[in-house]
Formats: sequence, C-alpha cells, structure tokens
Amino acid sequence: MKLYEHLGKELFARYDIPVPRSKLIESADQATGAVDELGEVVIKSQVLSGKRGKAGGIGFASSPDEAKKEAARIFDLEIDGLTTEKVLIEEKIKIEQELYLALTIDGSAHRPVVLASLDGGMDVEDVPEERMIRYPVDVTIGMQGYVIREICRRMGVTGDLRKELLKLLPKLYKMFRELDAELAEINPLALTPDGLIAADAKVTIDDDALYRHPDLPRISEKTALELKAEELDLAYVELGGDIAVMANGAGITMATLDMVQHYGGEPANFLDFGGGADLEKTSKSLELLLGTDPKVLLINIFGGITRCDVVAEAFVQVKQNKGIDLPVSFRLVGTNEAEGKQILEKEGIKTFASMDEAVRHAVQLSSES
Amino acid sequence: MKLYEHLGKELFARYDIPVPRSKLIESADQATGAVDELGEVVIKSQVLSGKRGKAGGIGFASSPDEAKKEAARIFDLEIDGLTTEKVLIEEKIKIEQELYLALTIDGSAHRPVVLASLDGGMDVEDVPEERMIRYPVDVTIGMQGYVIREICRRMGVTGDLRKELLKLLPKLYKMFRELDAELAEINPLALTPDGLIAADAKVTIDDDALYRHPDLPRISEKTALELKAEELDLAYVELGGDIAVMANGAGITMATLDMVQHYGGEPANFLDFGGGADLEKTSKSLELLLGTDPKVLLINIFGGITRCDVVAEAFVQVKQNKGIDLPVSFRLVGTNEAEGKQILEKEGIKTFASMDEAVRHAVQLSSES
Amino acid sequence: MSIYIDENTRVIVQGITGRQGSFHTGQMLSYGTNIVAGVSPGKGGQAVEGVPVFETAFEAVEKHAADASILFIPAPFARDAAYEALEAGIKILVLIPESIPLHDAMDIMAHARQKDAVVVGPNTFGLVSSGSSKIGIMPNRYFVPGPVGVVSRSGTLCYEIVGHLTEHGIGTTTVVGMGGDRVVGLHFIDVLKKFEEDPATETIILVGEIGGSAEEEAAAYITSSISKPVVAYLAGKSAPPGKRMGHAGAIIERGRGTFESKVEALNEAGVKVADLPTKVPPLIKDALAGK
Amino acid sequence: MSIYIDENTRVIVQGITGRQGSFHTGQMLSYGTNIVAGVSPGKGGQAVEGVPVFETAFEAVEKHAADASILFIPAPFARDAAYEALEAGIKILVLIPESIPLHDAMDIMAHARQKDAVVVGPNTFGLVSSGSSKIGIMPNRYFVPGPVGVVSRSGTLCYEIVGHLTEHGIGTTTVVGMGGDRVVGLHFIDVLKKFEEDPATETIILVGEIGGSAEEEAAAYITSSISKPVVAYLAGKSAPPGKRMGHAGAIIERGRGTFESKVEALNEAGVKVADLPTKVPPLIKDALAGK
Repeated sequence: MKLYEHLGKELFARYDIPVPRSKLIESADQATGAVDELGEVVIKSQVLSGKRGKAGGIGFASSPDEAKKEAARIFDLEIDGLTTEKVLIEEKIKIEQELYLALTIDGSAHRPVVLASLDGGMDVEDVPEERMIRYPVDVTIGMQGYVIREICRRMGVTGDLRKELLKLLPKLYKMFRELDAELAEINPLALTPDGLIAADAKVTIDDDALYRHPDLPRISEKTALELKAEELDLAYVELGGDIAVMANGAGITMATLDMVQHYGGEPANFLDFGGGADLEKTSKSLELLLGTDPKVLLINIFGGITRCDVVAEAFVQVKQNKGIDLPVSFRLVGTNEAEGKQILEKEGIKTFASMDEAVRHAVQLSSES
Repeated sequence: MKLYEHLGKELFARYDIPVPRSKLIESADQATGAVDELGEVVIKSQVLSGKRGKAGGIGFASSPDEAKKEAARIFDLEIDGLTTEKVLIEEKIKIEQELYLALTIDGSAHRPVVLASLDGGMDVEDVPEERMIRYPVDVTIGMQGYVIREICRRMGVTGDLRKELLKLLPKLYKMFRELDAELAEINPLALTPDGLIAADAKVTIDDDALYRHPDLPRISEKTALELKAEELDLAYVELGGDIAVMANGAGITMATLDMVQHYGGEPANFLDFGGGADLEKTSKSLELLLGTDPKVLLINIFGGITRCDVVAEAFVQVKQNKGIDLPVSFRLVGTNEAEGKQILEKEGIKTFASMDEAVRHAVQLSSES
Repeated sequence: MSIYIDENTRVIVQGITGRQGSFHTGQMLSYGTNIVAGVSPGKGGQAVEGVPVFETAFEAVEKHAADASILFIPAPFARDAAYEALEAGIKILVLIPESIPLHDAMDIMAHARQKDAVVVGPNTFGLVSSGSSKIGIMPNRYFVPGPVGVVSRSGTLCYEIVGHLTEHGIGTTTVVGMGGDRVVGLHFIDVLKKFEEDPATETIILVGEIGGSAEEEAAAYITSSISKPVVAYLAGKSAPPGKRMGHAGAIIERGRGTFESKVEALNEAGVKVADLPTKVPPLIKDALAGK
Repeated sequence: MSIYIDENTRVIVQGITGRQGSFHTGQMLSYGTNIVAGVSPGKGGQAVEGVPVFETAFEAVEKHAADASILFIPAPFARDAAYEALEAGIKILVLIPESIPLHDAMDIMAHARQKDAVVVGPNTFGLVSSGSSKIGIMPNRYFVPGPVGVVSRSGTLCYEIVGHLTEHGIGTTTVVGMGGDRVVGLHFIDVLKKFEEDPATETIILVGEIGGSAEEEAAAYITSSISKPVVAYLAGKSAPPGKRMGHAGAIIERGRGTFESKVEALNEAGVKVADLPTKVPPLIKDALAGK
C-alpha cells in the first residue's frame, strides 16, 4: 500500500524524523492562508507517482495570490495518469545539499537494504553506481552505528553530517521494521542549517502485513471493480479487452494473457483467484467477471492445490443461479479432473485438456462474436 | 542491583504482568486500614533475601488488629542478617496451584534461560531436575510462541494454562531484555480462578547497564563506606579484620585475602581498584583505606594494564599530603616496575617482588602491632 | 539422483490437522514421500492418514529424526512455526503459505542462514525429486522421473510446462518451486548450481516472470558456471507496466525487470527462450539430442 | 605451536587512538604482534606507533586482510564495535573493556556464533601465544615460550602464576584470559580442548575462582577428554558467601559454585589444586617430569 507524501511525513514525524511545517488542502482557495502561516512555500500535488517533479507537480509561491494560482494549476494537472485530489503546502526550507536516502527490501539478499547518495533529487536513478551506496542490513541485529559509519565512509561523509545520519537512520529503520514497510524513501533528504529534514516521503507498506497495523489509513489505487475483487481476496486488474480470463496462480494467469495476445486476442482482465479456493470464492470470482460484460469467458484451470471438481461445481452453480449466456472456453486439468469433467458434462459443457487449444478457441470465439 | 518485591511488582505491572492489589507501609500502624481496602491480606517483609518465607517474613491477617500485630512482628524480624524497613500488604489471592517461572542468564550457554516448573513455592531448589524445565532463548529472535509451547510440552501443560503462559512469558521476556535484568523470578506464579498472578517478584538489574535506565530507582545494600567506594568506582567490601588490602584485579585481590588468611592474618577488606586506574583513582583508593583505620596496609600490585609508576606516585602523594603512619607492606611488580620502585625508594619505601613475602610480612606486622 | 531431497528424507508436516495439511499429507504419502510425523499444538496423540501427530516440532524431530518440514500454517503464525522447525533441527523447510509478511520472511531467512538450513518458498508449491519424494502440493501424476531439472518462480505455470513435457514422454529429475514472493529462500542461482552438480540432470528449464532481477542474475550465473543446456519460459510479456513508488526499486533493478531485459540477458547467456509453454518440449528435445 | 593466534595473525586495534589503545598498541608491537591497522572513527588517515588508522573496521580489514581484532572501546559502545568487527570478517575478537552490560555481551556472543568467530572476554587481559603474538594487555616479559598452556578467569592472578613459572624457568605455549564477566566467549572447556590438541602443550594450568559452575564443567570435561596433566589454582577460599536473590542462580548451579565444590570436582578429575600461587610451579615440574 503506497502512502501519499503527507501521510508518509506524518509517520516520519511519529518516529521523530524532522519534516517541514505544512498544511494540507483540498482546493486552491485554501492555499491563500498558507503563506501567512508558513512564509515562502512549496506547493506539491499529492499523487502516488515517482514522476511528480518532472510532470510539473511541484510549484513555489511567496504571496497568497501566487500560492492560489500555483495550487490551482497543480490541482488541474494530470500526472502519470493520476489526478490531484489533495495538495500539500510546506514552508520552503533552506536546502544546502540534497541527499538521497531509502530503505527497501533486497530480495536477492533477503534483507533490508539502505540506499544512500550525496546526489539526491530528481535524477537519482541516473546517479553512477559508485555514488549510490547500498548496504544490506542484518535484521538479527538491526541498524547499528557501525552500519551508518560504514555508509558514511563509503559516501565520504564525516563530521556533523555523519552525526546527523547517526541520529536519523536508526529512526527510519525502526519505522521501516515496525510498520512493515516495503519502502521508506526520502528524496531529497535536505541538509539545512537546522540539520537534516525530510523534504519528501515515499512510504509503501506491505499489504500482507496490514492486518497488524489497524491504526494505518487504508489507501487504494484500485477501480471500484478492483476494490470489489480485493474484498473477495482476488488478484484482479482491469485491462480493457473483451476476453475475460480466469485462472489460478499469478504465473499461469500472466501466461494465459500472453497467449491470448499471442493469438491476436485482447484480454479484458487479469484475474488470479489463487490456489485452493473454495466453492464460494470460485463462484464469486465468476460472478465478478460476468458482471464486467465481456464477449467471451476463458477459464484456464490447472489444478494442483485447486480442485477441478470445486471449480466445475462453482461454474454449474453460477450458471444455474445467475445464467451464463456468453461463449465460454473452458480448460480443466489436474487434481480431481475426472470428477470436474463429469460435473460439467452433465450440464453439457465441454472442456479442453490443452491450454493452447482453449486459448485459441477463446480468441476464435471473440473474433466471431 | 536487587529490587525489593514491591518495586519488582511495579515493573511487572508496567509490563502488564498481573500482580495482586497491594499497599506499601513503613510502620505497623499503617497496616490497620489495609484489611478494609483489600479484604483478607498477606503481609510481607520487604528484604532482599531469598530466605524470607522460611524466616517467618510472611504473615496473614483477616482483621485490622491481626494485620497490625502481624506487621509489627515482621517489622521486628531480622532475616538473613537484614532488617525490615518496609512491609507490603497484599490482597490474599485464591491460589489453585503454585508454579515457578524465572528468566535469568546462563553464562555457559551465553543466553537468557527460562526456568519453569509446576512445583513452585518455598522448596523450589529441591525440585528434581526433570520437573524443572530449562530453555535457553535465542536473543536474535526472542521469546517466540514455539519456545513457550515447547516448555509447556515438557512440563505437561496444555489448555488454558498454556494459553496463559503464551500471554505471560513474552511480557516477562520483554521486561527482562529491555530493563537489562539479570534475574526476573516469579515464585510462586499463582494459578488463580482469574488466571496467572505474580505472587512474588525477584528482579535484579545488571549494575553495568544502569546507566541506560535513569528511570529505575537506585537501591543499595552497601555500607556508607562501600557507597563511598562505589562513587569512586571501586570494588570494595568490608570484612572486619585489621590488615587493609589493596590490589588490582578481582582474582588477585581474592587470592591475596586467601593468602592473608592462609598465613594466619585477618583481612580488613576486599579492595580491587581495577585495571589501569589513573593517579587520582589510585590516591582516592588509598585514602579510603586509610580512613578505615587499619593496623597494617598491604598493597599488592602486579602491573599489567596498571602502571607501577602511577601507583607509586599516588602513594607518595598521599603520604606527603595526608601522611601514612601505619606499617606498610608493599609489593610492586609489572609494567613500569623500575620507575615505580625508583619513585618509592626516593621516599625510603622498600617494596617486595614476591606476593608471598609481602603477605607474610603484612601478617607479621599485624601480629607485632 | 536427486537434489535437496530423496526417498530417505524424513519429513514432518506442520499444521497436519488442517484441511490442506491433511489433504496434502495423503497426496504426499501416495507419491511415496517418507512422512514420519505431524505437528499440531493441542492435538498431540492423534493421527492423520496414519501419521502420528505431536504437540511441537521438537517432539516430532526428537522421536522421528526428521530432517525436512512442510508448513501448512496460516500466514500470521508462519514465522513462529518456521523458527520452531529450524530450532528443532530441520534442514529443508518448505513454506507453502501465501501472504507471509515480507519482514517475517526476512526474519525467517536470517534465522535459516544461522542454522544452515534451506528454505523453499514462501508461497511455493514445494519441490519434488521425481519418483522418490515430493514435499509440496503439486499434482502427483506429472512428476515422473527423467533427465530434466526444472526451477520455477510460479506454480501452476510450472505444472503446465511439466505437463507438456510429460505428454511428450519427458520426465524430470527435480522440480523446484522458488515461490512467488519478493523474499524467498532459494534463488535460480542456488538451484542451477545443484542441477549443474547433479549427474542425472541433463538439461534445465527455468520458468521465470517479469519483475525483479532474478532472471538476469540467473543469466549471468549461467554464463559463468553452467555447462548444461538451459531452456526458459517467461510470463508477463503482455502485462502493462505498473506505477512505481519512489526510485529505490529502479536503483536496485538498474534497468532489469522488464520482459525484454530478461529475454535479452538469457539469450546472451545462450538460453533458448520459448514464446509459448507448448514450445518448451521441442526445445528440450533438441537440447537432449545435443542440438 | 600455538592455538588461536600466531605470528601470522593479522590484528587490528579498535579504539587505537585512545590512551589505552595507543599504549597497548606499542606494547603489542614490541612483543612482536603483527598489528596491521587501527580503527578510530573521525581519525582515519592518522597513524599510531606507525600503524595506519582507518574510519571503520571494514576499511581496515579490506585494506589489510586482518583476521583478529582487539577492542579498546568504552563499554557503552563496545557492542556496536564488536558487531562491526564480526561483520567485517574478524574471526578472533578480543574484548578488553570491563562493565559491558550482560545483555550486550549475550548479543555479541549470539552474533559471533552466526559468524563462526571466537570471542575472548569481555573483561579479559586477552590471549598470548608466547614468543609469537599477543593480543591483549598482559605484561610482555612473563610470557616466554615453554610447554605449559594456561587458561584463567582472572587477569592479574594469572600474571602472578605465570610470573612464578617464569621465575622457575618454565615457559608457556598459549595463555588465555577468559575474562571475568558472567557472559564470556570462551569457557575452560573450549580452551582445554585446544590444549589437548596442541602438540606443544605438555601440561595445563587452570586458574579459576569461586562462583558459577565453569570449574565443575571443566572437571567433567577433563575426566572425559583430557589426557594431559592439569594443575589448578582457585581464588576465593576466604570469601564470605554473598546474599542471593531468588532461586534461579541456585537452580542453575545445582550445588556447584563454592570453593569446596570446585576443589572436590577438580580433585576427582585428577587435577592437583595448589593452595597457594607459589605452589603451582612445583606441581607443574612434577607433571612435566611425569610424576
């Protein structure tokens, strides 16, 4: 779950990481008072995108009028396909240097990794490798002083800035671990006459760990349909084509979409209803797909932990209760395959043994209809 | 630093470990109100000794008069050589079973160790080995559920009692680690109709870690002189003989006392002024010893990190400033030995090279004076 | 021959009394897996499919000298159970559950490293040494002995591909599911190394997908250290790019992670990348024939 | 021969610019210790006694391939410095500081176990392979080569005894200070095992003291595994008993810990216990003479 900058900064403040004074607004009118309160200000679109700066989502103002004008401009901006719902107005801090500092998870190392650079700012992805320090952290001992001293040594940082980092990094790490963050990024981390200040905040929380953070807000970038899918604990993404695809397992679902495209079809969605789904979850998945009004339905089941008889029964149930009157291409193999086929055959539904055939049939159906 | 039961229980409560309702009193008169407040009560001497129960330091009362009488009796009691300054009056809880539960440090394993038994109470030291479960805890992962389940399995505990222990042990462990405890013992841990309640508390905090616990009270079992020594960061214990002993290192100080006794002398004290003491600390140590008015002074220095010249200089300084007019047996070897001897010889002070000779000389001097 | 496990591997099932635990215990037994005990706190003394159930993993390991474990434990309790297995002395730990928090997975991996144990998963179908032992949830019938080693990030897609092989009469030595999460115990490199050392494995299939840099790392490793032919299939060619938060991911990946980057890296390493799952068996046949 | 360290052991000094660090760097160098670098944050680029100083242990190890470290760091910062050394790859870590909190010491030992490193101390004088290398703070002149291995819980008392040996013309192979704290890295058993394996060590001195159960554990180990003669000296015969808090200590010690218990256990193991430090050399002479 990605957090808006202003929420990320709230968490920073909770962990005693310095952030600028600020005001959050929902319309340009609210911007006028901010300058009186904060002096010269920075005006920032609250969108969940790494491209905000380059897209013009950040402005500056030193008078109420200017602030209102800039806020209005930013509220109108579309950034990376996203609209601006809220704008954060912050005091303009005196930046002497822009650092980059992040904690994220390095899957290759199985560890949290510190990324740190003296070359923070907008083009940080282009910083040469030797100027971007990476340090994987041992979770059994956490963020010790020596880690920070070594990072500083590699960056060539000494003196007061090192002292500041020795204070700041343990706080960021504590937050990262305690809040189950996947990412806690500060870019730029501003060196000011008052020390280090987090001028931005990019925080992502692990969705699978949200259950243990009831106090965190719930933010979703999903469409209404995707939200409904989420409630059913389904991995669902809208794609815009006309062949609705339902499969079990992320890899095979992806491969199914690839194959649909390979044979010239257009998938309507990604829907992985997971491994070992029960009758109810399977039925709900089907109903959700049917609700999107596709031209063709492609079901691709390779049962391992998922049982073919359960899928077949769910299909029959939905057919009987709600009706399924679009063309269906049904592939069904794996665990309890015979039982599943029998259930479907009683209803006059044929299945394919081959994924390839099933996909080609579905593409064929979509071009016919 | 050992904590009185009532302080241990305050810490338990801070970590959400259930303790009985209670009242702390400093004179028997204050006991009368307790029964009205708490009903039937237990009256307990607050002394830092494991022998309290057997020494009669615990009483019971169900009326104000009885409470006052019992409290008075306990205030008058001497337990293990200690007097009772405070008494804890607690509600009498309904005990169905007495367990024993402790966390301490097992030096052999380099780890915290859980000690747990279904046979809690006064004679817990005699519980047969197979009924006293020990489980060393891995500090890199802490008190996980599996540890508690395994302890329960070995104890033969299931059901509700296991659930209670699954709640309680993580709290005790958290306290143990966060407060730098050497010991956190609950004996008895009372199983009551309301669940587990800590009916006693024996908590010892690591002296070397007190600096990071400014919020904890400071409790001392030391004499005035020992407290003064503590301020100087000296390991000092009064022993009652007439030969004052000063040496560097706990082992050699002990061995010096052993040898004094071996040759028929009576050491006045244990004083280890540590390794690598500077001039000031060495002088202060000497002054402290002289202040105890011994018959003979025995100095036994084997300089490693301690420098002989520093000790010699300190001795001369004290002699010149305050005067040293008792017989001295001075042994001085090791780092910068030549320089040390030279300093002392200028003042007409001879030294021994052998510890054996120096000790025998000191015993001789004490029998002469 | 087999890597990681064989018919002598003594397996315990943690969470054996649950719906999935008991079902797959039966499946594994019928495959031939040497399941020696189960664990389910509060249910010690029971039996599931004839397998004795114990209160703790310690007890199970103590009484049945087990060396591997498979976990069917809900995600919130998985870390505790994994620690238990590792502490009890288990050296091969298969984590079936999905949705284990990433920080819990990192904790598990750190502890496994201390204990010199191999973790498969989480979010994996497990692993199988074909014909001798399976510790996992994959359908039994496709995993027949043969000369091909398979390592996969995804589950069902792997069955699909192994199923195609079976149809073509080609069996497998060992099939390893790495697991679909961002933090998993085994990486392609670990398994490739084992396949290279395994005399029974003649050729290798790598089933990857977009995201992360595991395939690119595998490609570099294949170039430097693998002499056997490798065939790959990658899922996700048609996937739209996700929106990224911050720059850390990009800094870590350094231009890797896309379908194109992976195909390019693998091709450079001499790996043939099939464009459909059905194209894998012909490529394998070529490889086995030394073409 | 020597155990743990020899003239090839490459040593760094953490806290080299402090009063004790710099003094003992000089002492160790004059003993012949191969000190390759020092560490002192904020003082990188300086030199102490000709030894180059670096910002971090990583840098020192990276540039000088060190394998051992000695710590002169104030107790509150010792754990961090110890972690640093271990993480940088140091395999022999000597912790000189007194008063390291017990929980910090446990943390250090847990991490050292992960890293397969040997920790000597804390609160130790270190260790010396006589005539070739010393990593510690003991006075140089008493540690001359010879056939006796010495392991001690206390420092100065150990010098005293080694000093008596020297007066009698008897030298040492290796002398190890275990450290005086409740949690120390090496126990008697670890060092006894090394002495048993070391062909140069003909006989062993064990210097113990009251409290804990290390001597009793050593006695049991000597009975089962040590063939060489062992002589012991124990301090604390005259010490008054301390007041005990709770029962946990007694449960752990199980009747061990007193002077009498230790003497009895050692005697039963065939160890001669000297009643004065001066009595150690004659007993060693007897042992060397095969009496």
